[in-house]
Amino acid sequence: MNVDLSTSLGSLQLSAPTLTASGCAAAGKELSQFGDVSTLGAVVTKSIMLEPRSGRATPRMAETPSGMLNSIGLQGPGIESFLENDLAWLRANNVTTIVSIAGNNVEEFGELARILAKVEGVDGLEVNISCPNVESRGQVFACNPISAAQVIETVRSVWHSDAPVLAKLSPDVTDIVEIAHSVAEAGVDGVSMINTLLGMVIDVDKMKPLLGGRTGGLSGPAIRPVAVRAIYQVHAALPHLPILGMGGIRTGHDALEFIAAGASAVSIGTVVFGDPGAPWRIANELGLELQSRGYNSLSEVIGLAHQN
Amino acid sequence: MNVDLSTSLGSLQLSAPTLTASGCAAAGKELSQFGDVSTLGAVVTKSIMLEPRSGRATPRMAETPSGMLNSIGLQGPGIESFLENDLAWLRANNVTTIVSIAGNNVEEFGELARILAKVEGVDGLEVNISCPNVESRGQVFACNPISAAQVIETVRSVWHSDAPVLAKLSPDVTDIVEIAHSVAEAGVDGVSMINTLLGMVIDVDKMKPLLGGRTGGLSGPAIRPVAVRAIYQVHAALPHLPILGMGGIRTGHDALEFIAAGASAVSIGTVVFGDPGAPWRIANELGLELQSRGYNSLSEVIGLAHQN
Amino acid sequence: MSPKQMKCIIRSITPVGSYLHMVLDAPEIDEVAPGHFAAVSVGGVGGGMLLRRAFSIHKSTPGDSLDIIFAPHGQGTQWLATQSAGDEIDIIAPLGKPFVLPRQPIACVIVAGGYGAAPMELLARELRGRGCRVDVVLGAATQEKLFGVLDLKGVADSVIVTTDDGTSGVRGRVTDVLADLIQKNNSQAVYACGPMAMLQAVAHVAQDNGAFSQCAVEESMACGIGVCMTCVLPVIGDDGVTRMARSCVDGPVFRGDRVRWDDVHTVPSDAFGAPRPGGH
Amino acid sequence: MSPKQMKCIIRSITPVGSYLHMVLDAPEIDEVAPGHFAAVSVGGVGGGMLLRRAFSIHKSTPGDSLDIIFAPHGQGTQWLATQSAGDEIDIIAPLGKPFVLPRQPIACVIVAGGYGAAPMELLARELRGRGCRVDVVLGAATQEKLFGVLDLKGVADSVIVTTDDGTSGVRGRVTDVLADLIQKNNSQAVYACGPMAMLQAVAHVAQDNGAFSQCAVEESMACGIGVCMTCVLPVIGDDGVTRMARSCVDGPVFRGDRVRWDDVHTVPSDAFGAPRPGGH
Ligand SMILES: Cc1cc2nc3c(=O)[nH]c(=O)nc-3n(C[C@H](O)[C@H](O)[C@H](O)COP(=O)(O)OP(=O)(O)OC[C@H]3O[C@@H](n4cnc5c(N)ncnc54)[C@H](O)[C@@H]3O)c2cc1C
Ligand SMILES: Cc1cc2nc3c(=O)[nH]c(=O)nc-3n(C[C@H](O)[C@H](O)[C@H](O)COP(=O)(O)OP(=O)(O)OC[C@H]3O[C@@H](n4cnc5c(N)ncnc54)[C@H](O)[C@@H]3O)c2cc1C
Ligand SMILES: Cc1cc2nc3c(=O)[nH]c(=O)nc-3n(C[C@H](O)[C@H](O)[C@H](O)COP(=O)(O)O)c2cc1C
Ligand SMILES: Cc1cc2nc3c(=O)[nH]c(=O)nc-3n(C[C@H](O)[C@H](O)[C@H](O)COP(=O)(O)O)c2cc1C
Ligand code: FES
Ligand code: FES
Repeated sequence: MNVDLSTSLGSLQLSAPTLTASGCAAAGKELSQFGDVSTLGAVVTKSIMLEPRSGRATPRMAETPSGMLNSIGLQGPGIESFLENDLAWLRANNVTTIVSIAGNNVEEFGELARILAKVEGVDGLEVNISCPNVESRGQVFACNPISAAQVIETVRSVWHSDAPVLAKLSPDVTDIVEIAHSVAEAGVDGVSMINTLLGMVIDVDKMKPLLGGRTGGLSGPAIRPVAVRAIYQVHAALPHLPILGMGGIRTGHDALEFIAAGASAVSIGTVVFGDPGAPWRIANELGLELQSRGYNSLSEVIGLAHQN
Repeated sequence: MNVDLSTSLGSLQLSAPTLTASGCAAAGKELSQFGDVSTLGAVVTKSIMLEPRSGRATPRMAETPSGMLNSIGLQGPGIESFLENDLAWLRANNVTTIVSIAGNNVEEFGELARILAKVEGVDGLEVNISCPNVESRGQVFACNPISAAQVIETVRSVWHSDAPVLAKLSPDVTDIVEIAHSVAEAGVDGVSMINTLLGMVIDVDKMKPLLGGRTGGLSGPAIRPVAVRAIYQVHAALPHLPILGMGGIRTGHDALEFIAAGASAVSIGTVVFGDPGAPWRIANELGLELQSRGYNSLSEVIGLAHQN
Repeated sequence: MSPKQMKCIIRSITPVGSYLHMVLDAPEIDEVAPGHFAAVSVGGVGGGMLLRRAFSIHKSTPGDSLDIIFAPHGQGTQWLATQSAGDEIDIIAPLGKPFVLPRQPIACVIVAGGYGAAPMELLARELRGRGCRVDVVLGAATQEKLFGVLDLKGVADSVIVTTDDGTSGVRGRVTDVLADLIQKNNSQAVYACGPMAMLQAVAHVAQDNGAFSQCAVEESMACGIGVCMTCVLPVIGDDGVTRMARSCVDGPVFRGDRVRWDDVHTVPSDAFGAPRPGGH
Repeated sequence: MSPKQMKCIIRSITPVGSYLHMVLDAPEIDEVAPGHFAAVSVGGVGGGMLLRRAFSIHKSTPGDSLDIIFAPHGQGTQWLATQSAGDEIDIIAPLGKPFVLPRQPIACVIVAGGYGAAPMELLARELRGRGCRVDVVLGAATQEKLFGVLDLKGVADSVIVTTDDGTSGVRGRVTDVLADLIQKNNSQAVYACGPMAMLQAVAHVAQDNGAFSQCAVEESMACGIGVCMTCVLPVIGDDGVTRMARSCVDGPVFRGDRVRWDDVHTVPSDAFGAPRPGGH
């Protein structure tokens, strides 16, 4: 294939256009049984918090038509163990790494960024603001332009690194462009979108919500049209803001839709569960899709659907 | 079957629990080739506007994973022709009829309600506030608690009938409970939810949005978990507000999820396109689902998932 | 007759050039007219495809069977191509408004592109049964994409084949030979089915040569039964007013001189209910 | 060995009582140990089901084949039941941590409920190969839901059958006969696979009778490969700390005395990282 698939997210050059989506590839190690993760655009790690975290009660998942719900509740080992084990493994294996962070309040985000700013091997930061703010009656940071901006300003103020800071946006808002504007002004280098949609399945035998956490996040191809729309809207409003696109990408054809809508690179999430080789397969398919349409590079297609 | 499937939406008694969803059964006539529409809970007609309306350019639809996008743009004959032809046919065939109305501004909703208040055969009004307000830069009424309430207050002020007024809510909001509160205070007898989610598909050959209207509404089983969640949230906050539930219902099992989450009755939309007999089949399946779990009536199950 | 939803067992599925010919057991089917279509469910249990696929009815025997011809193309038709004899599929048929047949035994031309020939043998038989002269033009991009040549030769008075690449018959388009044919036989009606661009060209040639035309259009359909309004195109009514007509129930067959071909995929500004300057 | 994603042709699919026995051509498969599982894609092209279904590997011959036993249950397994010999399915195998085998030739009991017996013939052979005595208890709700009785009789030193309704063997539960068996043979290890409630009871009986137990649990899994964290349950580690362990990679086989059976489906308040009063 003679199509140039390299791309970038702000200052971060990516040799390949497909990344893993946060929470859908842990920290890369398990996935390395199915492919060389150092050849991916990057591994975006599961959102890490300051403290170890047990997550929510099970069941934590429900399959839904062309999608699934999850309510993991950010189970993770905490930042210390993450640095010692996960990040160390990623570095040792030369994996381009974007670390996803999540906090219960603005300060925790700042603290995580401060810690990560000091260590090697962090090629980018994805700030998962699609989690509840315990200090604001559990309202999700990403659902409010002010708290979203506060998180980003705080992270930015301690982030003395060239590695880009991305804000991960939630689609569960009346106006996603407003949120994108707000985090752009607060200084992000790009946005990741979309996170899951809030959903629920009822267990009609037990007559209660099926998931231990009651509600869960809807992901997978079911939500793809929502993701494409959100990316298209944000790219139209902020054409210079790099976008890492995600939401139900299953094939190179899907990935091309995201790129054409304005994403500079894509993350593969839920589809990995059914097809662990998907991040590599999709990059390859994307190359073929571009080639068959006569394009020489991925970069010339970014946002192209806005011109017609 | 000895399960009582009758139900109600405010003052309107329904002999069957399944209705058609607005825009998915025109005004009932075409569907009557596949079943007796007078045996359905009701036919909810395609949203009608004051004037005839051509709708949007084609393509108007795209199939998506377990769903579809549509951008019909409310094509319709206008209220006058609707009364003469569609409503007349529905009356002549003894069909319980909920008329869905849409306006470009608050006054048009009021005008439509005024006209419909005077005619016979309108058993309920569904106010489709999920359409753009031309006087507010195209913002959708249902995305703003104030304009949503204005529409409802205006309709209510001219609606001198016992037939219930339902507000049709959009899921594309940060907080659907806030909107439900707002329309409840403005005097609705119930809410219909959910309308479609805003989505987009890109035609990567033509490198532009596939739909003539660029964006479209996402419907079908793909969005079912979002609908169940929205209904659960609104029923939790406003347990006495009747809910007409819809969003991807394909089977009696799905319908039971909606009822358990808090819906008093359900509308069948997109699934009708693939299976025109679905509204009848689903009512039947719902009866069997209830029976097999030992329930005697649908009414005892409404909102039951909130008790556990 | 009104359409029925039926579960049908596949009797056979056989390749014919680039196409597949599927014969279905359809004990519930009534009389079918040429131009009627069938809507087929695809994807099976738990499948992610909600919408039916539309196919012209190729043949049908009341109370017995129904045939379609299809091209494996996107996801749904590819799935259909994996089905085998003995498998069950769900169809709705017959749907749509068929070709309007002449009352008089006039000379007719049938023009079809690719699988657009699927309904044409049935049509040719009907026309011949009414004493009409029937000349046929079948076109395709290449030989394998031709359909029905032999069958139509068995029914029609003449059959001309055109292919874009010259692999069969005359190199060129169906419209390259149509005007001559109409002139030569003094044909009064042209029946056409195929891609929209072909139909547009055929309708013009017919009109320019004083013939009446009936065109079976192909628009994306979500429901196929008239309830969703996705399948519309601008068609001029008897009253001279352009309306966005549903191709599934008002068509798929329209008078060629009534479809506003240049405006397909748009809403002409003079259409009934079109947006007015300054909003509706 | 590490898991591989493979396309496998179905060699045969045969009903066995309430179950289906599927044999797959698996030329790429390496050595499999008892307790390993396979994750199978369901629904086919354009299907609406994204997640694989997990099944214990019943048998396997390296470089040749792999067998699973499954119950048509929900949407995915029902689809799987419609597949036929010659069809291709996509699997990932072998997955998970298998049963830990004893170094000494001790007396062991194998306990299985329903399709939980699927991996047990392989296990019994391994244990016998190490010189262990192997007694088996197979239980099910009713006769048709028993699996593997004859095969295990061919390998084990004894087989006791229990059914809830008494249609085969002893009426009752597997645990009704387990304590006696352990006592009688001085069994030192109990290997179990079946519903969670059965595993819990078996683990307790084993512990009460001084035996070590290895239980293969069954939790809802989204990925099966350790990346999603959906399949967790509270398990006590060597350090005495309870963690929400992934049953797909840390299990599915766990020591019976380490699983906090009463707390399955919850996050115990003393678990590592559990919410603290006043938030995290
Ligand atoms: C009245 C009518 C008669 C037809 N007769 C035939 C025939 O005899 N033989 C044949 O091979 N094809 C015929 N077609 C076209 C056939 O319906 C499409 O090729 C088919 O729907 C494409 O489905 P897919 O699964 O391959 O594509 P997908 O891309 O998976 O389709 C996605 C959606 O778009 C719709 N769609 C896509 N392309 C078309 C199209 N060209 N026309 C209408 N809908 C489309 C599909 O129905 C589906 O809902 C006919 C279409 C119409 C409207
Ligand atoms: C390690 C392991 C080994 C297993 N071995 C066997 C076996 O040998 N034979 C057998 O018949 N079954 C076995 N099961 C159970 C089998 O995986 C489920 O019955 C099956 O996933 C249900 O799928 P479905 O399509 O019928 O149900 P659906 O309701 O369509 O499933 C929806 C989703 O929930 C998951 N799910 C539903 N029920 C279960 C369950 N009981 N366990 C795990 N996931 C579930 C499915 O995997 C799927 O992702 C095993 C499960 C695990 C975890
Ligand atoms: C099981 C699971 C866990 C996830 N965990 C996280 C997470 O920790 N942080 C985050 O930002 N997004 C998380 N996500 C969201 C994904 O990164 C992604 O944004 C979303 O699932 C949409 O993409 P997809 O449809 O390709 O999965 C998770 C998604 C799933 C399915
Ligand atoms: C083709 C189409 C047209 C629709 N038209 C309308 C409409 O005119 N008014 C309205 O309130 N909702 C309309 N809807 C939304 C449906 O009534 C319903 O709320 C939504 O599709 C979710 O239900 P479903 O998934 O069962 O289709 C339309 C939906 C579709 C698919
Ligand atoms: S396809 Fe639905 S109206 Fe024609
Ligand atoms: S199933 Fe995904 S981690 Fe176990």
